[in-house]
Amino acid sequence: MNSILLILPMISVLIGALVLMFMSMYDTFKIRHFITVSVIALVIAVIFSMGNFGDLYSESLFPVILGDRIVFDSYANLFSILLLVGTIFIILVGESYANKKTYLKGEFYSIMLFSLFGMLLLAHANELITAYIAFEIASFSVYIMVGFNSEDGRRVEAMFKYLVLGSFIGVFFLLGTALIYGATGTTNLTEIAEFMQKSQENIALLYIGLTMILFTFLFKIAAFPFQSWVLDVYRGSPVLITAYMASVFKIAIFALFLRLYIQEFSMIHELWEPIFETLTLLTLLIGTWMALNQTVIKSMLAASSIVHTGYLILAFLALGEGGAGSYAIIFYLIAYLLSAIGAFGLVSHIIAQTKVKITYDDFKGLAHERPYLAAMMTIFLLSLAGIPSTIGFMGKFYVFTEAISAGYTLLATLAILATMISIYYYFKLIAMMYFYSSDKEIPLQTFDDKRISTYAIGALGLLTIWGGIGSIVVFFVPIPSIDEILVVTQTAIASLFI
Amino acid sequence: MNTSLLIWIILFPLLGGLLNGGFYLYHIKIQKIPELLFAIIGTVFPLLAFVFTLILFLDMNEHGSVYSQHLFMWLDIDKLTIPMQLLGDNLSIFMSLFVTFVGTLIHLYAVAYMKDDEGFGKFFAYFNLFLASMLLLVLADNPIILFIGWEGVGVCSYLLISFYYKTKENVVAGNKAFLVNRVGDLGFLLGVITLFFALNETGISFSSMQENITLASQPLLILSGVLLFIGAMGKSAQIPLYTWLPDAMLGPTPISALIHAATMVTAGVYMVARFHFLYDAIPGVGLFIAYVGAFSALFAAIIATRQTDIKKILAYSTMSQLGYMFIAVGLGLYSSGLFHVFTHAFFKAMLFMGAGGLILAIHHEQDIFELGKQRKKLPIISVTFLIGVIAISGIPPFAGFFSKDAILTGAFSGGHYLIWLIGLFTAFLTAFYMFRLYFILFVAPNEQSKMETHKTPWSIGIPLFVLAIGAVFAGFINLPEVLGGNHNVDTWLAQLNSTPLDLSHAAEYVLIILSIAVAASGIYVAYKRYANYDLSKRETEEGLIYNKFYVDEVYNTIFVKSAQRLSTFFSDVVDNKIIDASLMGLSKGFVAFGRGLTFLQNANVRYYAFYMLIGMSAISYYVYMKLQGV
Amino acid sequence: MIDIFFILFAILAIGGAITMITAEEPMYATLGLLISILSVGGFFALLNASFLFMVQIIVYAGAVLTLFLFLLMFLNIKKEDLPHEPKKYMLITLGAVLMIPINMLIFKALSTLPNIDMVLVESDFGTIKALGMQLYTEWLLPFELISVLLLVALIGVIVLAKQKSKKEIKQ
Amino acid sequence: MTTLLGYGTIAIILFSIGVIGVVARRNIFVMYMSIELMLNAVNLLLVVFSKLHQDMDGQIIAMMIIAIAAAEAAIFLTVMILLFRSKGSLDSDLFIKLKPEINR
Amino acid sequence: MSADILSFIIFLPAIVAFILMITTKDANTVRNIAFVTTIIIFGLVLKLYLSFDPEAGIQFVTNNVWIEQYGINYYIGVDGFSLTILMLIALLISPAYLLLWEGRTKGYWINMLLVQTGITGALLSLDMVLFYFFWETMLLPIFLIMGMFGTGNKIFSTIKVTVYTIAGSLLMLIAIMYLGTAYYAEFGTWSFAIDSFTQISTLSYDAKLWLFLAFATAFAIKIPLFPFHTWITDTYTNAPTGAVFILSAIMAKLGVYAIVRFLIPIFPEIYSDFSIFFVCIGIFGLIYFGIAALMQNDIKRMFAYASASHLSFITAGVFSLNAYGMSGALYLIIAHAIATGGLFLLIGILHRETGFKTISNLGGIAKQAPIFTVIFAIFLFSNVGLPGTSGFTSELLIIFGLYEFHPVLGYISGLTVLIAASFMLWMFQRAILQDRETDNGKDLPMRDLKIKEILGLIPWVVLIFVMGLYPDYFIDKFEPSVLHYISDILPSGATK
Repeated sequence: MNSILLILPMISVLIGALVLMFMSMYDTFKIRHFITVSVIALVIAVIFSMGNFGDLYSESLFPVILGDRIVFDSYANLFSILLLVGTIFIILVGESYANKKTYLKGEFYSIMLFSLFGMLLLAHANELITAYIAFEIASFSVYIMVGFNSEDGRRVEAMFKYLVLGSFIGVFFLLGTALIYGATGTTNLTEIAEFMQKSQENIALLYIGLTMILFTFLFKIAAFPFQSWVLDVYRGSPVLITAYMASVFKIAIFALFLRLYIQEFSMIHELWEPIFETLTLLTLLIGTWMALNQTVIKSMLAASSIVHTGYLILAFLALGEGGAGSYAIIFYLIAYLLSAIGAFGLVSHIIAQTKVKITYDDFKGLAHERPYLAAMMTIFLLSLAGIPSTIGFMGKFYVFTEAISAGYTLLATLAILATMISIYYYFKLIAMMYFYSSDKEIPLQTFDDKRISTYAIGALGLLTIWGGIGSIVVFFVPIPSIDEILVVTQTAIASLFI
Repeated sequence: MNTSLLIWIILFPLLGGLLNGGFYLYHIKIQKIPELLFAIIGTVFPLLAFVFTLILFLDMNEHGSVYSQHLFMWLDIDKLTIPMQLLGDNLSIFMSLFVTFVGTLIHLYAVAYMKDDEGFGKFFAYFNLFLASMLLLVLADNPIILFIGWEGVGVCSYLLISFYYKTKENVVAGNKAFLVNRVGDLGFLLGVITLFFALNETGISFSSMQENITLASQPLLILSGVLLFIGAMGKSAQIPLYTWLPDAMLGPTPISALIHAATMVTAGVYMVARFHFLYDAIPGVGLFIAYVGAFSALFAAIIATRQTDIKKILAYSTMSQLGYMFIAVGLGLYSSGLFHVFTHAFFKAMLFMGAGGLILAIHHEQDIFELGKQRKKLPIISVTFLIGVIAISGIPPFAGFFSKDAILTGAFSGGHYLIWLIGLFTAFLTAFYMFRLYFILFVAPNEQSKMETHKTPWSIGIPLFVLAIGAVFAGFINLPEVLGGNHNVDTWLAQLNSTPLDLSHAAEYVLIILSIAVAASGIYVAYKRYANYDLSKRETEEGLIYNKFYVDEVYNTIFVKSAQRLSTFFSDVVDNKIIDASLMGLSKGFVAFGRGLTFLQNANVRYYAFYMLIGMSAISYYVYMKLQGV
Repeated sequence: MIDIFFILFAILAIGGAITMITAEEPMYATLGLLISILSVGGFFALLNASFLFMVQIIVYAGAVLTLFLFLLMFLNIKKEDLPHEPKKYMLITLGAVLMIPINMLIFKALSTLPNIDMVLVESDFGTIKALGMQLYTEWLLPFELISVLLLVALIGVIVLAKQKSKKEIKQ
Repeated sequence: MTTLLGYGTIAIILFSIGVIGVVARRNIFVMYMSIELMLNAVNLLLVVFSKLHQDMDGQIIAMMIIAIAAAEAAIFLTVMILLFRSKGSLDSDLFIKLKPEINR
Repeated sequence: MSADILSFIIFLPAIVAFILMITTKDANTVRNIAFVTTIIIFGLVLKLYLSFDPEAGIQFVTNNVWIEQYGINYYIGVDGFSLTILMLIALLISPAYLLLWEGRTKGYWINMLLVQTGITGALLSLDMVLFYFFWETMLLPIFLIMGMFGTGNKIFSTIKVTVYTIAGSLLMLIAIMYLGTAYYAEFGTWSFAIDSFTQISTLSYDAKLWLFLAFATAFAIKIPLFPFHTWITDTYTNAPTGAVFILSAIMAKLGVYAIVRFLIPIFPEIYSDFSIFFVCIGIFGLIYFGIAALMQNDIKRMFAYASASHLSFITAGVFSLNAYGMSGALYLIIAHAIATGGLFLLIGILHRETGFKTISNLGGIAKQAPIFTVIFAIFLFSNVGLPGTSGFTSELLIIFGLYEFHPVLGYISGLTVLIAASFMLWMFQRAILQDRETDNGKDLPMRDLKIKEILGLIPWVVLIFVMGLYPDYFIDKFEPSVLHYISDILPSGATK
């Protein structure tokens, strides 16, 4: 295996970021140039990643230079592809938004690629400090992107909140790292795992350190009681960034934590199980309660992302020895990635053209004005709600099946109840789009829907449906089965144990 | 003889009904069709049915055979095998003979009566269907097929009663008839089912049931017997399910005649006779039936004495006569009961037709006092009416006398003296109210109206004439031995094992004379009271009897009103206020609680950090406790 | 000797920290933090981390905190603009109570380690050379990544600030 | 006294004070400085462990944390300037524009 | 015949719908093509029906891998039960297209086509996940139709019914997943096929009971049974005719079908142990809904209760543990679907023409629209259970079944004869027959049925009588399946 190939995706993203940075110095470049360049960089990265897609491998490249700080394995490869594809979609879907919001100038894409670089690193990280730095690269970029339009008080406020809380909780990560270092004398994940296997000495210290790291994780995925920032920050950010945070960033966080958890699973699971159980329950509850009462779509989607966090924690519970159930999480993440980018991106597409704050009422009559967008939104909402024939259902199905299989029947039932309630707030939006006539005073504008964003949204919609239907219609149209995803996932998990 | 004739007896009227219905729809939707076509279709098909029945009857009379025609398997599940099979034995041929005969006549009558009615074709369609259903009922081989006819008769009567559907009362009466009948149907159905399972699911045809009747336990038999009788109560208007019958008079007169005289109401009697093997096994229930019949007879007769609507009086008299029939079948005197059915068909049909002619002549007036006032010269009708009245009052040698006397004698000979007494008293009342009717309509002095002659159409005249002959002479068919007769009907219906008479001839003579005397005294009282009645002075319209003992009102309160109240309670209180409100309240409460929680989301970053700290603190505490042992 | 320094630094560090969280004026708070940071630097020195001690003094106390002070002066916050915080001490108490379990936990964690005496020893442990050797071999990647991080922060600050300047021009 | 636990205690206390500062103070500036204090506490801990293990890694990590803190400071200070410009104050209770709109 | 004919039947509407969605905008074209599609499906189903061998169990099986990881297969097939209902669906849907006047936009017809795919798919699925997949999918088009074309407080009721039914089906989903994991735990491979679930032997009685209840709740909401019925009144009142038609005539029946298809084979002991409970609920519902229907002023609301009443009765029949009751229930499913479906379509026309759907405002219809009235009456009497119509045969069988189950319950269930008749006829009298009592008896603007509408209804009218007069032919198609259930699957002794 060509070891250069493995590192190329990250390099190309970084180069892309730098190129964009330099481009932003010149005013002659328009937004579309930035979009083109960033997409090209990302596509190149995807192509490089695809070279090893599906293979089972785990390599530590250039040990002298990289010092085993990052590891290249199928697992990282899978997550890299997810992150890259997710970002490509974000950029493409946000095309019309970026064109309208002139403040999203060149540096924006540079920073986005920097953050993506950080996230890719996070997926590859095999060491806590490297992970933390990668984590901070990604976070800082996101902070900046949130507050990119510093003239808008709400953006700055959102950025500030995210920054304060993020830094605050970040220190706990460092504290945890310090404690782990104190216990084991190393911060390398593989070595920590080995340490755990062979020695019972200082094990409590290690546990405590990991628990501190858990806090950060819980904060980033917005589990109860670390969820409060989500509503404010998601709402205060440009909707494109909201999509980015909700989907891509979340995956990156999971990439790291899942690696950590699967490797350390056998020891720490017993300790954390009650924590996860309680948090699942409370996260689901609080998310549901919040989502039920929102009037702004972005807030509703934000609150519902808390509910989805609840399902993911449930999936964590059901992980099982050796990460047997981890494909449920990964599949769910993919499902959520597609649906969330779709939903947020679509909102961004609409915001770009109507300049409204997008409450439920603003969606009234969308189906009559722009049936295509309404249909796509419906698909994404159905996927989020977990209605069959969308990928969201499959994701939920795997998560709940694994949960039941692992013996958490009651929790799974409660999660299903949350799903049931979620039907209400998702379907309310569908109802708004389809069942009301538009009450806007403005005469019906003719929108230009023949543009990149809409095609990207369409592609997302197709993927969402394909993920839900899979090979069920295989005898009519030969398309790859969604089983492939599960196989790849299993390979990825297996590569952690090489 | 080809047994496939049986089905044609049913098919002819059915075909007539369908043709008429189709033509009628064509008539109203696309193009007008002359009434003649409907009239021809409507009368010819019943006539054909009658002819076929007659052929069968004659054949049967000659060879003494029993016909059975298996058409197709209607239903076959597990042990329940219900063939669509027709049975032409003595009983059913006897019934169908006079059903088709009287039916044909009534059809003929209706041609004139319904003339120029916009629903002419529809009427004949319903009518033929009715006849078809009735014949299916009569010819059925098993109770389920019988039930198809039974209900078909019910629905046709519903359609006919609410024939003039635009006025509310008619439809309400139709509904009432249907629903009260349905109560009976329920009983019938449950009775059949009980019997079927009581006989260990051995079979459902009448013949197999008769064979296996010994398999069943007595309580189940009694239960099914009673339930079946409830069916008969509904159809034959016995206490307590009689209320529909008087209201049913709102339909066109031929309907009343057909429904009430010859066919539908006698279905109950026929059915009990059909199940004679069952009732033979449970004599107690038979006695119960007899008492119900007796009281119904008395009750209806009492009410009839004070009614003013001509058709209602006839309706109550029908109910009363049906009471007699049930006395007969209840006491095991099946052939006498059926004989009474037979004679009653003639004179009651005739009375109804006469009343119809009268009503038609005097512009749809039904109040007897008004009719008396506006009297016209109607020679045919007045004569036939008189014949009918005499016949029903039980004056020999008219038909009613023989059949009624056979029943009373039978009751006396069986030792059921109370029933006998009631029957006798009812006979007195019958004579009284029928002659009251007659006197008021035709005899009482009438000053206002000029007596102009009203021409009676031939198609009304012929049936009346034919029926009048029947009313006069039909009784001789089953002349009792004591009067030198030879029990033709009893012999024909020997399969029913009627209870034989056990009386000396002397006693019979005494009874005959007694009943004649009672009828005569009834006539005398009526004569004294009404022969010179002042028509301008109406009888008082108050009192328990005039208001039919307030039974309708009581039923209305107990069943209808309470059901309505219960309905409102269910849908408004239980559904809306309890179930739905609790569910919606629960969900609203859930949402509201979440809304209350949004105060936590106060957008103040310090608080957010604080929540996080609380969470971390709690988790740390938990981890601390958990790690105590490590 | 070391004990004395230790106690001194401890008092200064904690005292500075307490000053920081209780002081009304940001200036005093910054000074409190400065003292605290310097004392931590002192601890570094006591723990043989001589290079880190230098970094702490120069970078942290010297550069970062000077930046803070500069900022404070730049903003020129007046006394009446300062947030009025009547419940400050109550909240501090509450926070302290909530910290108890976390502290207990960390303390418990520490107590599992061998409680060795951290005496000052003369060796090349913590010197620039030793540190540099490791930093540029084993820790090269994180070290380079920090440059990316700083770059991002740099771009960010420029972007955020540039916008503001444009606004000023408009005015 | 200069044992591991001694240093540890100091670190814990500093860390706690930092946390309390974030939670209890309304002044954004102080909040930020509390975070810095927390970082310092972690650094102290790391250096102690470094000494414990006789391993330079701890110190290197601490150094990196200082660098990260510097980067953080840059952004933080910018944000503070932006915040101060919008409201003329650094009271965190003033920045509550993003309170969710609730359907009442 | 190709084994994939079932797949073709399932997916043809969806494919046509998607093609129509992107090709044309003209509502009439869409409607015509949709109609032709349903006719084609009807033809295929008819062919299937005639070539079906009742004795041979499940036929025309397609079993493809869908999600290998979890052993979820695209597993469809047809037996006597499903074939009968498949025939029913095919028969109901095409004529309904002739009578649904609401579809003035293309979305309506596309959704109707999608519903058909969902319904047929759910009907033919032999894999639980696949079943769930279709079971939920079929709700969405209905959701859209109801919300877009409904009247009154349509949005509230639409969301209410959606949340209600999805709540039920999610409980079922949990149960399905639980069974799947139980199978996995026992056999080491994943499978969600029904025949796999029947082999599970490790579940405790309590666990089975809970699972049974989860399933039963899902189906009970769909049917609906007391006390899960409160959605129907709002829904039926506000929903457009097409949605009500589908909901009442088909979807509710699928609930009953699902009980037979899934609950009996998977939980035979629970089914027989708790049948008394369900029979009681069914009979209670029969009476309760029947009485509640009596005083409804809104005609659709009344039919909502009427429908619930009948369906409760059907449920009672299904749980009667014997061939009579089960066959009767299945037969009543068909009979009731045709009669109620027809009635709802007619009421839809009535509502559109007159603008009223409250009984007190209606009246005098009969004289203006005689053919309408005749057909209405036929459906009505079939619903009432008049002998000679399909309704009677089935009610008779159910009463037989319930009597065998328990005589007292059999007697009580007989009340159906009375209850349905009372409110139906009263409604018929006030709304259709007698002259209006409001507005000084002024006539309502009511037209009679058009030729194409009559053509649409004629097959049903004929079928009502054919099924009433010659039921044995139809029953023979599914009787072997019923007997298979009764004698092979249920534990011996359950049937006394």
